[in-house]
Amino acid sequence: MSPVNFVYLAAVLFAIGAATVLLRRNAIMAFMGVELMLNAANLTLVAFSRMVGGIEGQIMAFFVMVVAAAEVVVGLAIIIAVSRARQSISLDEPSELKG
Amino acid sequence: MTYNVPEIAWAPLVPIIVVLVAGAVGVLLEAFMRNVALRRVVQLQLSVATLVLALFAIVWQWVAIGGDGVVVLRSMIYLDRQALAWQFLLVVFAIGGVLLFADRNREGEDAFTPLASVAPGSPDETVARAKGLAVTEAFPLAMLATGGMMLFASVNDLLFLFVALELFSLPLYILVALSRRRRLLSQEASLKYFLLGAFSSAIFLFGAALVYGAAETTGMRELLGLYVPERQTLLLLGLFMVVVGLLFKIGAVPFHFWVPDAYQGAPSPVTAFMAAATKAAAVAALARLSYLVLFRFAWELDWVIWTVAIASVIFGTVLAIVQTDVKRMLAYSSVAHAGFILVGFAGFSPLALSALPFYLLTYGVATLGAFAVITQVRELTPDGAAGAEATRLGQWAGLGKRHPVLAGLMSLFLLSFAGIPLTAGFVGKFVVFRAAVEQGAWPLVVVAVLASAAAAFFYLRLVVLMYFTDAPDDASPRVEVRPTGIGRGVAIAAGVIVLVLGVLPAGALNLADEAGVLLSPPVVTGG
Amino acid sequence: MLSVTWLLIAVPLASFLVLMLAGRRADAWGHWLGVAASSVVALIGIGAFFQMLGRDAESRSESVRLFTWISGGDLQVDAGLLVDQLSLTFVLLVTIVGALIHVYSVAYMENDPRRRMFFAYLNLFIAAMLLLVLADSYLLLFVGWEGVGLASYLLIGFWNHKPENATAANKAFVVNRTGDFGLIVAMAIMFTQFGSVSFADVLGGADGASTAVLTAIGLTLLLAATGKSAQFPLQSWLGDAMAGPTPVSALIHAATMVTAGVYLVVRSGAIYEATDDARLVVAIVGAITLILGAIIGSAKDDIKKVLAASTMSQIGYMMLAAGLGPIGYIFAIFHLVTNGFFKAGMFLGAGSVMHAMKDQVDMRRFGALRTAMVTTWITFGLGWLAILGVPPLSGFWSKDKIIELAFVGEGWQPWVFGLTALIGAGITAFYMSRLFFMTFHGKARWTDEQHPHESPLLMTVPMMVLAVGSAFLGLFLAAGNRFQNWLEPVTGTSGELEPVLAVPVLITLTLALVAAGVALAYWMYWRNDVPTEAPPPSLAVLAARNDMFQDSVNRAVFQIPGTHLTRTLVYADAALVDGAVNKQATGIAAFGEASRRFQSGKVRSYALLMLLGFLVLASIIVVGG
Amino acid sequence: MDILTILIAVPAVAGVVLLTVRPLRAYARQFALGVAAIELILAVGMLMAFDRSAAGTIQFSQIDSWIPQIGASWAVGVNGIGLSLIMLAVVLTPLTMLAGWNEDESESRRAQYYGLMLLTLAFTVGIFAARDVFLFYVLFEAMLVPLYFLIGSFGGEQRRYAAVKFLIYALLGGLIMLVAVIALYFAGPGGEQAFLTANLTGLTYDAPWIENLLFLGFFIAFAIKAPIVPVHTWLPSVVETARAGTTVLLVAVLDKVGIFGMLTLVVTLFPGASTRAAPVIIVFAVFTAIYGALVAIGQDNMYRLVGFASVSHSGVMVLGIFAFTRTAIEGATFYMLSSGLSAGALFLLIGFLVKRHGTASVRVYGGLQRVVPVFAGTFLIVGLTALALPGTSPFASEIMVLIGSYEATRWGAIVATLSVILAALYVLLMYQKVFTGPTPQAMEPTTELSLMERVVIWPLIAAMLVLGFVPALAVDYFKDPSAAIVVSVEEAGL
Repeated sequence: MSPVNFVYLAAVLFAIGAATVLLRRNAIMAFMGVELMLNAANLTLVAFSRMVGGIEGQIMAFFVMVVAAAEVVVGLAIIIAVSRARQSISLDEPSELKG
Repeated sequence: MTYNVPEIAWAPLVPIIVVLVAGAVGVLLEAFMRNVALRRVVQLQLSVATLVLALFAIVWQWVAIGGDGVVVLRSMIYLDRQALAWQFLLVVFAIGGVLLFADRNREGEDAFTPLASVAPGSPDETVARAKGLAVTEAFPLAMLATGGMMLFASVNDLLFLFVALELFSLPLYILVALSRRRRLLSQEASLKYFLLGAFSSAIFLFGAALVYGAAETTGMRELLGLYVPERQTLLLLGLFMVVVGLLFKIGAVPFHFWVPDAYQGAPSPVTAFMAAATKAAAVAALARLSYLVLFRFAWELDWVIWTVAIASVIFGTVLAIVQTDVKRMLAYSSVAHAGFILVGFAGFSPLALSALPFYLLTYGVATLGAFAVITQVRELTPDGAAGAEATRLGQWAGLGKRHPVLAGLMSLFLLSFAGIPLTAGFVGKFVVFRAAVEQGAWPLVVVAVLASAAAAFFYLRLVVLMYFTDAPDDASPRVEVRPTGIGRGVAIAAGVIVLVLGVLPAGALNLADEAGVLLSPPVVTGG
Repeated sequence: MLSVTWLLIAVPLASFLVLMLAGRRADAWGHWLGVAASSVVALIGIGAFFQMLGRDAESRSESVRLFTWISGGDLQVDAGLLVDQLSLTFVLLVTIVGALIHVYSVAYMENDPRRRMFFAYLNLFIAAMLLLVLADSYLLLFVGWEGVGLASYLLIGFWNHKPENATAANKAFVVNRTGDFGLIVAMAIMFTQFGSVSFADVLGGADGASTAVLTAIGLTLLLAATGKSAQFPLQSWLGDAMAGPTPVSALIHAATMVTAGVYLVVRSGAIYEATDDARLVVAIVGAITLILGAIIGSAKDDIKKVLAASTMSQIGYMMLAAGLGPIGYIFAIFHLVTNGFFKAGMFLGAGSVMHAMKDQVDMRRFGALRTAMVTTWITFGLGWLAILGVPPLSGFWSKDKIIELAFVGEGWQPWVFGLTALIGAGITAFYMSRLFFMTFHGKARWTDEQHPHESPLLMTVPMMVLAVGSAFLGLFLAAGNRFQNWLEPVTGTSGELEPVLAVPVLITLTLALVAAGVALAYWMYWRNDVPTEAPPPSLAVLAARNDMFQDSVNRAVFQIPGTHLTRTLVYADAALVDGAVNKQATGIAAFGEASRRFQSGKVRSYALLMLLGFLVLASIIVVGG
Repeated sequence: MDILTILIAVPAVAGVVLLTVRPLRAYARQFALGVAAIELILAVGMLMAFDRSAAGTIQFSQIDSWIPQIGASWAVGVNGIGLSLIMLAVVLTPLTMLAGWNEDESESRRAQYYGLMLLTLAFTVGIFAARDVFLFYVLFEAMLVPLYFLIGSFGGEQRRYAAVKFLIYALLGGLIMLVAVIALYFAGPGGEQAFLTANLTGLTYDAPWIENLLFLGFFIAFAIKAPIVPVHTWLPSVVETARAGTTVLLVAVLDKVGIFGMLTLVVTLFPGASTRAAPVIIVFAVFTAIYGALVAIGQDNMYRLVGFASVSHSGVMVLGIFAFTRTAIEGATFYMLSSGLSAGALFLLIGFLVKRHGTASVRVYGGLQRVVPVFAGTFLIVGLTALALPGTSPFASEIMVLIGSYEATRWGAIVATLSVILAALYVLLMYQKVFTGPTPQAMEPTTELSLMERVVIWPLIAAMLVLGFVPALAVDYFKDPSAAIVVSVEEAGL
């Protein structure tokens, strides 16, 4: 199987991730969509790395994983703080800042 | 496969390392120092000392590396005076920001919640307040963010850029959530900022991955030499997505939606730091990317820059006009400023490389000063203590009569934002517009100046309120200026800088000219 | 004396300044200072006259350069005086009549608390009028020209606590300004054409200029002249100007200032010489005005307004004459001088009557004043006979000569102008006799509490002097063609002129018409009782009473559209020009409010909009790239 | 330091000191007047030292490096025109200070007012002296700040609206000019003295449209400032509400910056484009002359009336400049001075009236001549100068413009001359309504012109009369500069 197919898969995953962010009201789910986008990028990196024959892409994928992990920590912390304060994790509800 | 352990020239990295190490030490301090009051003092002193040290280090490197710059880490990090100039700016903004973080009012309250983990308005919060807790994590977070930004302004590799992006973004997300008052808003702002930030950095990353696929490298200097012409579309798409990620951080339309909400919700010292520094870091990265890579695709990308620039100045301006909250108004003004900044990129004039740092310096200093003023204008609680910041525009009425110095400084910053001559903002606008006009982008400049004439309206509205309107007698809650030592110091210092840069900018422009060079890309060919 | 001509202007000007600046302190002696100043200039004028008489006719003209006035770019104008026979004629008229009226005014204005100011203004007028006639360039003439306008404005509005007087003053100034517009344009054309506005350069260069240019200059100068001399179509202000104190009417609005237009035309003779069209228009304007003034004069009941209409009409004669060429110039000026005397005399007489009748001006309330005011009756009567042109009084020598000249020429012109002048003479006889009879003869129509009495000597002596002038000046000047010989070096000569009708025939016709006019007036206003209230007028009389509806016309053509125009503009300026700006501001604000909706506060919509923006920009790349 | 730098620095420093040093507040008036007097003495000294036979060349020139990176220099110097306008500014400033002497207000506000006045003076002198386009621009725009505060802080009800409107208008023009300034840099020789006026004169452009656009950029800014229709509406709004002293400086001196800019920057730098644009501009100028006068006639508020009158006068001046004949240009320059004196005196007098009765609406007044004859007389004389009565300096200047421009534009000159008639209407109607007719009860207690007020007004009248009879006193300073302008335009036209 040609690695280029993985790129297409990654693109699809990226789109699904983006759609999740746009469509899901649940903050956790939207956040997962972002993670999916990051991982789609990761997959792309790896796939291209394979196509090119270098290893930089694969190394970078590790970096991205680490960063994504850190992001999860921060993100969940914020979501938890919000849910504590509001007893809700709907993304639409906190909308006092507007206009 | 063999691995060459990369040779690293450590010396040029000293400023960044110092700051990041201080951040790490700060985190350790959080873990091990139990005495809140002492911890706060130590954190503050550590941060400021480190930043000042970094400042010296930058100057030392500025002298040391000369006009050409040095390779620090293979294709990842090259250091040149352009990078050092941006680092310098960032450290200056960080010093201002950190000082504002430390600012406390008469009741000993700073801008941060005593304990971020408790729910707003809960009994726990009262307890935490009573115990005199404080979120001293703000300092190490700020150091980490600063370090990340300095890196962001210096690296030459798109993926590394992503890492730096996250490094400075994540602390900011947290800082935004830490407001002492109006915590719900603060958390809401943080959540939005985080989600959109993560969203955009995913786009950025995906773009970087596509570039990797198209050029087999993510090093900016190598890109043009290595990319395969057949894959130009892929490369262009990837670069575009990277640019979008950067435009998000700059806060340009249509990627600006986080700006007003985050600016308004965040504690004002954080807003000040964030507004000044984030924009500078992002512009630094965009400048680097532009002059190493994008200029080759000027034909395609000019359209984007023009569109985004025009949209930013127009939407930023008209939206600022209808705002009723000072912080939100300044947020939209920062969107408009993003547009002015992008005007400098039109046509990729070499002049922009020196114009942009100068512009960001003027903008950042004025922003710090303006928010320093905002932190001092307070609603009074019924017992006469300083309460929340009075950010509704109407609450500023008559301030000029009661506090001429403060109001005068605020007016100065607003005039600088508006680009009135003899303030720093004018010189900044001048050099940026000059860069655009040099490349024949004068119609864009005309649009920008027309918008800035309209923008003057809302800056002046605040001046009108402060000077030409009498305060209503029965305002409830009462609004009073509660000058704080540090806040006033920062505002005055910013005011002096704004004036000096406005009247006698020759020295600073000289430095900016020297910074207007990028380490020229080595021509790398073949696979 | 010629070398100190500048004193003619300086002395009254200095007196004016002293009277203005001294304030109330000068109330006690101010009027005598005014009289002294005007007398001194009269003496200087007479001295200069005799000095000039002592020279040859050719070397009588003299220029006195005082200082460089305006030197801007190519425009070089010196403050310089031109003393020649023409200007000296005016100097004499102005200073002598002026001095007499000053004396008269001492008594006439005795009870006015602002008498000092009155004399200050009179002196200002004398200074300006003398500058007007002595100037050696159009621009300097213009200074005097506007100066007399200012003095006239001040004096008409002397009692401006009455709104109508203030309005009359404004009207006079503005209508005059309309004429001045012509003078400025004329100077602009001259400057472009000749590079100068001095008489010497312009009149000397007139030969070399194209007819079109000269016609343009001639017509614009005529516009200026019509304004100042109350000629058609700018005649409307003169009637209202009678709101000023009577000596003012005598001095400014009868004898001197209003004749400045004639002076201008005569002075610019070289230009009119070269352009038949402009000259014809001058004659037409004169003809129209002389009839118009005469008709209006026949219907008015206000004694001063009749005299004002008569002034208009007489100046119409002068204009008509001036439109006939060099010989006409001479008799225009001749008539101007005689008219200056008899008209001033009659005005002073009217003032004397008003003085006696407690400022009553309605002739229907007079009658049979002959016995009460004998001196006034005699002096007025001499003036009346003079203006009628009864030989050998002054008017006969000047006016009848103009009628004669009007019949000179070819084609339709002599018939139209001649008959107009002839008929005008008849109507003049009618309305002047009407005035005279209604005032001094017939039944007394005044009430008992009015005790008509003769005026004091200070008033009657000037009237007597003027009456003597009215009676004999014409004969004196006409004898041996004295006046003609005096002026010819300035105006030039034209050959022997033959009217289309024989001169004796014309004289007979004129006298017959005059007699008819007098007879008619006698029948209507002496023999028959004059009703104290004006009878319901026929349409013609109504028209005449209303100054031939000149104000209505002005109102309909200028004032009402003008008011509407300014109102519309004021409104448009606020609503449209300024409104557009404010609209823009509201538009921007509305746009801002609309844009606000995108910032909905919902983070998912932010993400969506970002993505949409992303796609739009991407498509821009695709399309643009 | 050179004299011009001192002339700029003295009021600037004094203004800042007055605004910031608290103890000085009690003596704000005396201090400010003293500074203005020193300034006047210095300026008179400069006038004495000025070599009139070389009025066309720049004298007292000083060129120092300022911001070499962008080609800006601290370059000051004056020719006859600049010198005259500086004199106008330094003469009017102390008089306006005196005029507001007895204003009833708190010490701090008073200090603010006089401090801002001094700052404005500094900027004004700087603008008239600037020989560097960048410096000119900077001062031109920065001056808006003190003016903005002067208008917005002191005056009537609508002052906030007026101040913002003023600023937005001025900024709009100024910012468009900024684009042209920047573009001019690239059209010029570049380098560290790129913006010196001398280095930017006589440039050749790649294409006419470039020069045309640059011209337009500068012209719009000056047209707004001058102002000419249709960008004039800020002026009536401002004069209606601002304090008389502010108005005097604004209309009598600062508006002249617009005309001055057209004369010494627009026409000098872009003679080719100026020639091309002249027919259109003349249409605007003439329209302005008539329009301003017509609208003035319909005004009830005296400040607005005089404001529109000065709009009308601006039209005449612009006509004079763009007629490109020596006579007209000298006339327009002279008119700047004359109309400055005349409008200034008129505004001051109206200010005195308003101080007595609290309104500038003519409807309220009437019959004042009987009560206060000296006031009435003074008002009338000043009014007559405004309608350009011969013998006064406005006449001499106006006639030079009208006569001088006929050659270039026959119909333009003729139509503009109509404004002479209209001027009589608006001035005399105002006088009639305020001073003649029966005296209403409320007007009876009006006080006569005070000694202080006479000291302020009468010198202005005297100056106008002297200049009216001996215009050469002023015009000699304009001859050579005007001739140079005409020559440059003619050369460009060839």
